[in-house]
Amino acid sequence: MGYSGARGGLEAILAAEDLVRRARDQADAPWAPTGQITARFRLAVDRVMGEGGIYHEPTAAAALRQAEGDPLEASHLVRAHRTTLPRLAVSEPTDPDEMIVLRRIVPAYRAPEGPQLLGRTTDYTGRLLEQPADRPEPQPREPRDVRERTEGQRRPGRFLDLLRKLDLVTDQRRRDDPEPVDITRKPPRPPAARSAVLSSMARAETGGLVAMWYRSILGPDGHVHEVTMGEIRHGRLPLRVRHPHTGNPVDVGEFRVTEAEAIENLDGPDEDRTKLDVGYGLCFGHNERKAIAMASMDIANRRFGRSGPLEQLLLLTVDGLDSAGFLEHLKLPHYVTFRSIVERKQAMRVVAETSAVPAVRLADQFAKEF
Amino acid sequence: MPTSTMDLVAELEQDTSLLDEGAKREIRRAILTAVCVPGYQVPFGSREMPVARGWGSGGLQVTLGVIGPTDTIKVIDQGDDAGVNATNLRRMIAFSTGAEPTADSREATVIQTRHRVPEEVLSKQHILVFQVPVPEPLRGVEKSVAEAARMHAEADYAKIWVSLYEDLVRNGLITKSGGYPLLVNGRYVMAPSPIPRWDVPRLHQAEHLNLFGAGREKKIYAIPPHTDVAPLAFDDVPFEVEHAPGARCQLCGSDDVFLVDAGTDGGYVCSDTEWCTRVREKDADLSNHRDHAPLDLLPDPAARMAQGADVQPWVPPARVTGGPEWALRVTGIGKVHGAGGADAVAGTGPEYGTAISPATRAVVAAWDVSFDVAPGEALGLIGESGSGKSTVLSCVIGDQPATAGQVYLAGVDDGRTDVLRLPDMARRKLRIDGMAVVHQDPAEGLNLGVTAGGNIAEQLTAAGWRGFHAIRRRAAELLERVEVPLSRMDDPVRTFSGGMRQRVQIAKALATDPPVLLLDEPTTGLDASVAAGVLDLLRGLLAERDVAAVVVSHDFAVIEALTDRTVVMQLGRVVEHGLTDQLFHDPHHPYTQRLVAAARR
Amino acid sequence: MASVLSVRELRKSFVLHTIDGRTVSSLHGVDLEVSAGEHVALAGPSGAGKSSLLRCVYRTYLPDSGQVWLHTAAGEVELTGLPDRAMARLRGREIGYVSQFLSAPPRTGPLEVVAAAARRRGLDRPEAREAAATALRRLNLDETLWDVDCGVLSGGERQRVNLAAGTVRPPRLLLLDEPVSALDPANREAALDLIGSLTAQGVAVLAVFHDMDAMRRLASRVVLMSGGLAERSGTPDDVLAGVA
Amino acid sequence: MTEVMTREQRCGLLAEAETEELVALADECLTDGVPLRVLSGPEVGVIAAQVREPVLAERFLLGDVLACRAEVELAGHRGWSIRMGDDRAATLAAAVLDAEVQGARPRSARVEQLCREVARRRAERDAAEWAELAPTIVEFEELT
Repeated sequence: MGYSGARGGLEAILAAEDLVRRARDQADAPWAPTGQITARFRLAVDRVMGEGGIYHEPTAAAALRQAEGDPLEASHLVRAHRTTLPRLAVSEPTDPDEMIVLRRIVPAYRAPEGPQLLGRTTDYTGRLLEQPADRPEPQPREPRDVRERTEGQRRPGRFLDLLRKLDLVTDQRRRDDPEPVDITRKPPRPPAARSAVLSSMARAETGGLVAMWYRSILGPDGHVHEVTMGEIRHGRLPLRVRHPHTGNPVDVGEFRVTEAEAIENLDGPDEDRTKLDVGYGLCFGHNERKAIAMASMDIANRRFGRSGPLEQLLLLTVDGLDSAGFLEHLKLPHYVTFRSIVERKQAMRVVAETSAVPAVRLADQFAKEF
Repeated sequence: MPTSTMDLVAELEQDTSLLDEGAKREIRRAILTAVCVPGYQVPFGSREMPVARGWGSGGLQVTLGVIGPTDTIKVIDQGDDAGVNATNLRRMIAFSTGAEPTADSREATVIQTRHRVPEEVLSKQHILVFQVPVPEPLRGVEKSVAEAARMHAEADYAKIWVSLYEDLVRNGLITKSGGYPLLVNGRYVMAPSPIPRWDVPRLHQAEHLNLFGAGREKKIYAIPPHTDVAPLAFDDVPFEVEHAPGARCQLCGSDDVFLVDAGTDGGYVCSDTEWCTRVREKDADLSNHRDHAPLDLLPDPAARMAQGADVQPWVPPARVTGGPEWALRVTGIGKVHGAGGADAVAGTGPEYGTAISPATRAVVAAWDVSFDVAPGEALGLIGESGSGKSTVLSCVIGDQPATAGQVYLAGVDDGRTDVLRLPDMARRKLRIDGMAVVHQDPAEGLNLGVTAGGNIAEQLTAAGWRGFHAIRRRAAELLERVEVPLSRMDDPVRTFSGGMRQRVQIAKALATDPPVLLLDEPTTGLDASVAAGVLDLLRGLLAERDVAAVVVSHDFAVIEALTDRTVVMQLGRVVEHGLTDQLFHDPHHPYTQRLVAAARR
Repeated sequence: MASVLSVRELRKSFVLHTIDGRTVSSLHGVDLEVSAGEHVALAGPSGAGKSSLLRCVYRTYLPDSGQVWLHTAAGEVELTGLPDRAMARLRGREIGYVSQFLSAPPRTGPLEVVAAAARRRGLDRPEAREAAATALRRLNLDETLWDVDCGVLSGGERQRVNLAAGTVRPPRLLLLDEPVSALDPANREAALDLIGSLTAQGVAVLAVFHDMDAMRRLASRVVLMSGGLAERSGTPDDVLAGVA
Repeated sequence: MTEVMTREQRCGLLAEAETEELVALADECLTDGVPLRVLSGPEVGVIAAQVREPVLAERFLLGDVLACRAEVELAGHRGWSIRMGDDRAATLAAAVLDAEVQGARPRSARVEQLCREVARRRAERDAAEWAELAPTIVEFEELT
């Protein structure tokens, strides 16, 4: 039996882990059950579902709790969990027109087809900090006469379809129906199909995608217009799979998504400048910021992705696990590489001390021969 | 027979491991590909692991892909079994796979490592799995992922050679530290994760299998046993490993191991803690270890630049003769931007006064343009901007695909093969020593951040030159010839004036003595006096080496100064051709007469 | 003596598209013969077509019709229909053209200009420099000027460089267009001597001179041109008697 | 709701039923000692949510939805179920109920009744939801 070293590290790791568990789980406060988190921290849960790339509220809530509220760490827990799971099926292609809307606004049009439905939002409420000591008393509600929901209210007509009717938008609908790229199985590298870019954005870190959008508008290397939003929706889509015995579609349930349409004013030399184009954003849960950034970047990618660095940026730099993981690896020991760097610095000094300026010396060596 | 759903569910446990079986199969397939193509980065569907990307998620996936319950696993970080990352990974791997953990390399079958190759000489029982943060060796010289992929595919590694050249020029030695770029099996350049240079020789013709996993970047690659691994280095400047004169391990006294700082007082200890302990316990094969230590590669400042004096000037090989009379022949080149292709051409051209197709609205930038050029001859292509001359040139170069036409080079298959039909890679190679280009904007033909000598080195290394001193000698000769002072040879081109940049671009184009030279507005944008000097230089150079040149310009003075024959283009068509002085003194076509009148004004 | 140049029915006119498409006629069917070792001078008033004829032979002008035959060692070549590349090559080797003005590229020295001409006529680099030096010396060009930019030379100096380039390793056919117009008397003598010696070497010379003395002294034969036609041909004395 | 329920409709409604009611009814189905074979699962995994976006009509994968699937054989009849989430008991129970109906076994009607109950609850929930949402509509003056 030979060497069996390895001391030191393990005890420290276990102690650090224990410190987290005790401080978090045994804190002097009531336990936060999963239901508590999904009800009170809905948007954080939705964000973790989107960035983690897996739709299940209780899983995301548990991850948030374990991650002490760090959404990126929670997404990591969710993704690592997903790695252990088999893929049961790929759903039938969902048509977003089937969405039952919970919120739907059309900024570009005063009175579109269907309602301007604000839904659950504090967009139009003053951001005044409330600090209630306890659960606020429920406000009494006026009973209102609500008529039955019409089909137009459940599934209002899409603003894009109105633009199409007005012949204001270039029709680029594809007939060849390419298979979508699965970025979780095949790493997307530029040049990539648009489906890979859309998937990449759908599970991007929200802040990273928003920063990329903002940079594209204000950054020195950006060339994207501040687009007009055609429509923003939050609602439920059916999840549909083929029944293995009958081959017919089965509705398994519904998942909530946020959808955005961005309207771009075409002005490029090779573009039809009499028309508009539309970018598309869709992500899990209620996350309007991400859907809007995604819609804008979809149109930017289609216009400028290949001619500049944008496609590579969207495919390779917006994933939170990638960027944060790389950042965090800097915390690991690096004394071997550091030693290697220092050795070269010392060698350079020796060169500098033993010869004047090396570059000139080299050039001069040949200069004499001419 | 169970009668309760709950009992049944309790009975039917679902398998939980870190990686589902489908993912493992995928990883094994990627590993097999990697072993078959040593050094090639195989993309794989990297899964998220319970460790951060960058904390060994790639290495972990590879390990989980190859390991089984009968294996023995050792994990080290910086050479140390007790490192925090190593500890974390080891317990996770052992827990989820049932493999036996060990710290003894001799017992291990799989060793996952971060930044080191163990000092123990590994054998065929070992699989060494590296955690790789950045798998792309070209990232430092090429940020575009698509372009880097192309460079690998075409073995186009000139840029990384230039970075070594620049390093030597600027610092007098190669300063690249860990993660030194390696040429594997003579084909792919590979990043060996940031292992120290000390470990590099131990990958060459090794007995063990090396697997590299980059989780965040979703790549797996390999160095199989008995594979050639060579650090990129010029033939005449030796590769060096780390060394501190007189350094020994404070604990075991070894001086033939990779040492790291022991503390803040200046001493050293082994980075490989297992080896250090075993040396102290007299449980190590010291002589076998010493045989494998890279002591022949310790830095020797005297040897670095020693071979410079013996370099002989390069004599270009004699031009092949006996083929066709011309060196370059262009037939029927056409370029249509937009719909319709050849069908868009009708109704365009000088007689219709438009280049826009009435049928499809496509722009017919050039159509039916033919010419040839013989060695020692210069042909002018003149016309106003928009006449299509630059389009024709860029089609000939291959910067844009031609809609119609063929291009033949006497140097390629004796002029029998249409080079436009060659694969992209072969066409790009032609630019190195078959058909060089001088662009109007020196920034297009040069890397402005690189020195004048480095720019020439790019062309030469692309053509296969590997002698640092031979490259420097050739670069100096060329710069001398184009009248760039040698004192500027090691300055970045960005610090040069426009005329000087153009001279460097010309020197670069001529570096490999190409038989054909294409010049696109070579003096446009330069002051008149500077332009005159460049023209003068070009004329001399063309005559000297019997180059076949095509000169595109809107300026009759340039065409007159450089060419014997000229083709006049208007609205995408050739309207007239002739001897250059004849076109200037006796132009026939109304368009040529207008050009001449304008030039005389 | 063997004919070197035969011009047959040569016609040339210019269509001026930039000036409302007007046509200007220059040559109306010229016939001319120059033999090896013969110096033919073209005489006549300005506008008679003398320079046009030289340029048509050299293909700086492209004739409308007619033929220009050059009799070379390899056989007869018709110049008006010769492909551009072949014409360009023939010019360097077989035909010299010395105009009134030096069109030397900037920043090139006299020695280089003349040596380049010699190289085009088949000499290798050292031989060409040697021949160029001899030619410049013969025309009394100060050696200190040999490497300066031709752009800074005086008119007379340039004309000598030009003449040296045209006569170094003399071509089969030499076309001279006012080659000594800017020279002072002493240098003019040397230049005329040089030109005179060419015929002795068997060069066929077709020349336009401004002054009658030069013509009388050098020409074996004078062709009088008028209105784009070769009107008369004869000895200098015969032809020039009527003109002057 | 009196029209005939298809198997797909039944599967969809069972996927939405509560765990307790599914397990209770499935346990009832098993009381007669009928042979039950679990063919697969109940297995927690994911369903990739595929969307056809409306601009270019291109499909892309939005992400994964956590789901559970099971397949059983009850008295020679196969039952299958899939539902969102990770509730393995509910999934297995739903597969048993599916097989019960496929085999036209004694509790088929009870299963259909459960499905109709789920459908009723869904309609109720929908109405309640609309009662909450409808007041958030921005009402513009009618243009006449």
